[in-house]
Amino acid sequence: MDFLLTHLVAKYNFWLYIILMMIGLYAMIAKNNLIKKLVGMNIFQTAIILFYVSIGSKRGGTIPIVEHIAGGGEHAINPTRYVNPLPHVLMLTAIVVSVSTFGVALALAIKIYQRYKTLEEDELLTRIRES
Amino acid sequence: MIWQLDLAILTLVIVCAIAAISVKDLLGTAILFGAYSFMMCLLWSIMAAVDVAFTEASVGAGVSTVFFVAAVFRTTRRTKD
Amino acid sequence: MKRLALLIVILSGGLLLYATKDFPSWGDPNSPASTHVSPRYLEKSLEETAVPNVVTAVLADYRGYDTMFETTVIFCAGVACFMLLRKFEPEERDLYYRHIPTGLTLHIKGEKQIPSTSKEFEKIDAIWTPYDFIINTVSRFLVPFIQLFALYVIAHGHHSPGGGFQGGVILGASIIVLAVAFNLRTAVRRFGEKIDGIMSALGVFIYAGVGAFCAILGAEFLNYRALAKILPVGKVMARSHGILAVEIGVGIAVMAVMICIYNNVASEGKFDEGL
Amino acid sequence: MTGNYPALLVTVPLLAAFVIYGCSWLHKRSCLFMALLGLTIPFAISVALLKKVLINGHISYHLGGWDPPWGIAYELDPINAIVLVAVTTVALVNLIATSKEIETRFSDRRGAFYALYLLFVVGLLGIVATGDLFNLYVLLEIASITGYSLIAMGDPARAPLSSLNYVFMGTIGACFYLLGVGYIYIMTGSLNMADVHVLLPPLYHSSAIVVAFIFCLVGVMIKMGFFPLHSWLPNAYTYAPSPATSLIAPLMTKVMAYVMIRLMISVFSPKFVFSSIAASNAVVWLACLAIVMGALMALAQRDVRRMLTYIIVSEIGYIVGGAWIGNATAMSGAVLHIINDVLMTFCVFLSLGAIARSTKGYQIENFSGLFKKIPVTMATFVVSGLSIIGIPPTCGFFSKWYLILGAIEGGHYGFIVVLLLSSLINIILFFRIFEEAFFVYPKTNAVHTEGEASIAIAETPFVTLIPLVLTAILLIFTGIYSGSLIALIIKPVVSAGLL
Repeated sequence: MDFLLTHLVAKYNFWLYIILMMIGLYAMIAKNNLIKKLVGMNIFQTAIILFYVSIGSKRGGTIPIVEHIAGGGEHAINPTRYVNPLPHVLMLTAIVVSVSTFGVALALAIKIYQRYKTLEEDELLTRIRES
Repeated sequence: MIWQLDLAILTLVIVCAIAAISVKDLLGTAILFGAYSFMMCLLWSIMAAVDVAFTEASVGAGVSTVFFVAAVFRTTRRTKD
Repeated sequence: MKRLALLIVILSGGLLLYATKDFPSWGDPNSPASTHVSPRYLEKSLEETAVPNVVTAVLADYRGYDTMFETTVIFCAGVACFMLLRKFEPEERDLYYRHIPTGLTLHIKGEKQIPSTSKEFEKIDAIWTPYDFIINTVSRFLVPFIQLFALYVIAHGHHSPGGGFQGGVILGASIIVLAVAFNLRTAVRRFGEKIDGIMSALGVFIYAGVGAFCAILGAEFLNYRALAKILPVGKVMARSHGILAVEIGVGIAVMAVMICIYNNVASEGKFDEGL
Repeated sequence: MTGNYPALLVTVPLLAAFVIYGCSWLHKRSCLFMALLGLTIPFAISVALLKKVLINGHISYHLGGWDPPWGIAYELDPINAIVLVAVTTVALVNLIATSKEIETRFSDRRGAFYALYLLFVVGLLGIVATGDLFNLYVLLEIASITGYSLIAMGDPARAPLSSLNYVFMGTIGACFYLLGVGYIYIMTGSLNMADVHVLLPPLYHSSAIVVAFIFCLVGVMIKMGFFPLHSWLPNAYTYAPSPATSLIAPLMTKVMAYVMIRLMISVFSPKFVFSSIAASNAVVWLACLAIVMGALMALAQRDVRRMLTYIIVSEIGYIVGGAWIGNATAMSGAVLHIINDVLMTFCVFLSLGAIARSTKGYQIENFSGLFKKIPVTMATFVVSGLSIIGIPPTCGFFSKWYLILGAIEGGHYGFIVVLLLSSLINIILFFRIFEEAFFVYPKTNAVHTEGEASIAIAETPFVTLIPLVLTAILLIFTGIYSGSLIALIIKPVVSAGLL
């Protein structure tokens, strides 16, 4: 029972990111409000980050900070004891990229609002057509 | 890893994500999105990705939420969907 | 649109689920991702870079080139926000002042302005809520501690989670706290726009400059080992010091950019009143 | 120092961008000079690298002194060396030609503009040179974020919304690419292109790798504006400020097309792409559709700039089609077309930007009588137009020629028909404008109000005109020497990859 549940949770983890990504993608395409689309975009990006972090995890692995062991050499460090650090590094970059895109997109949204006083896509399109 | 906790957080992440895109008030979206980021951060610290979790806590749940609130303050809270 | 969205979502979701079946099982220590490239980082990073936090070692050394561009992305965002939003021409609008001794609020229409030298009046935001004593005091009290913690995070990134990004964001947040608790003008007075712009460029310049300096010293770009020629340390410790130098650069850049984005977004680029 | 050229190529403009932005707060007038310097040096380096690659063959540069699967490496072969030369040339010439407009239009934020301009170039150079899948993503984001903000500085009514749409589409594209890379990583454990290329063959039957390839490809195709995914492109390029359009429109889409070819050849292998995935026919037909739809939509436009953006969509169709036909001739044609298309799209957008100085708008009617007013500028526009149509001495003809040869070899007769058809449509498109500019005179009431002044020659200033004429001459030269370009540079690499 316990094994089944842990296994289920583990599988759940890999599928979760697909669900989250699809929520984000759906929001990006179907939502009408530009800020909502932005939130969708962020959820989409975070889902990918979750996927990468899941790649890095190891059963029974601890955080990737190597302990100082007196006189340590390569014999002292057993890589299976630590989780894979590479996806973490990549995802630090991805988080920073996502916040940068978010900042630029917010600036654009403010610029649009200053001119058209709305953030709804359909209203924006009608106002553009009118002008 | 405590699986009950893991499961609870995983569920909360999805709930927060759906709530963030469906609530009809952008300020609410901002806060829910912050909560979503924070849940994500917890999830990553469970997976032993401490650096990623730290970054997400400071960037995703912290500064982005502030930017978001500032942008909502400068535009509008109302949304049709 | 909703139907189309649902179709795309189901299609790509299905594709992703289909691909998941060939994945190594979750958390498998023998998966290719855990056995091909990453073990070397875990085994050798302490030996080669003298940094116990493997993530920092990989971030700033093995894949330091990525991180340089990551900092550049942040810098781009700051420059982009500045360029898109910043308005230099003051717009004509109503001004609000508070007479400090009496607490009266003045609403001035048109171009007239109270001379900035006057000590009795204080400019306030259009949507002004009276200062909250508790918020003000607590934030004023907290800011130095936040900054101290940020510096710790940057400096201690070699040994514990953290590093330039997190520290930089926290440093930036300390100024943003001021802007939120008091007003934007106070924060801008403490940390001016010009300094902010120069620091954001300076931070990334430190990173890329350290890399270029290594190239000048005759090694590859970003090969901190070359720094041993000018630092009184061995080649391994030179890497550690190189990592510290770039982390400091990252911290400065990220702090400046976070403040720049906040100021521009919160004041629509006018830098007069914020959140 | 010469050993460090691959890194310096990217980092010189990078450092220059930081210095420019820092200095713009202190001394505004020095920005232009530094920007020119920051692009001239990489131009010289890229030429030197091309020479070196042609003499010594493949160059691999290990950044930070770490060996490839662990560190990041730059891989230079003749093809990407020549794409690098094309990118630096276009960036430098465009900066010289449009510097005047930038200085007047963005006078209070020129430091920021130049910084973003240089960072965009940095992004593209890095994308072309890098040998690491994740590094490519980061550089792609640099090029995209700078691209979004440069585009948003255009027409204040439309540009921000177009740019935001580009942000959404571009982010989906970049994320799909990232996801694909993640799938490759989970299956192979490596991010280095050469390493992945070695590790992949045993996994070709795995569904995860197929899905990874599809996601990478779709992501890159969104970024290059391939037909069903092009919706962001026309608006973004139409409303951008003209110095940015003539930088972004020629480079971004073509560099992404190069990335696609690189993914097909040096990450996955042609064997996998053309045999394991039985989709190459479908993609070629999709490319045919892209060509036709691009040409037809261009035909429907009255706005010349918008028309040209649809022509870009159609040109991307050529490249994708050529790459997916799957033989060395067509692939060489596609690579040659990337370079030619960079040059001719650049020339056409640059001359359009110069023309727009003398006209009030971009409608075809605005072009009436322009040959009399600005003969040299219009001549360059005609040369680039002829090149896009594919008239022999210009370079556009030769890449189409190779594409047709490749299509005959591969038996894709539909592609040939479509190619000829779109050339015919291009003839209509451009001769519509030429006719207006050559034979039609400005309406009489306009002449009455403005008198003789409107007929007087008001040629473009020399600082714009000379680069423009040089580009037009370059178009013809590339055309004349395209035989040796193929034989010396492209064919050896492509056939080595395809066999």
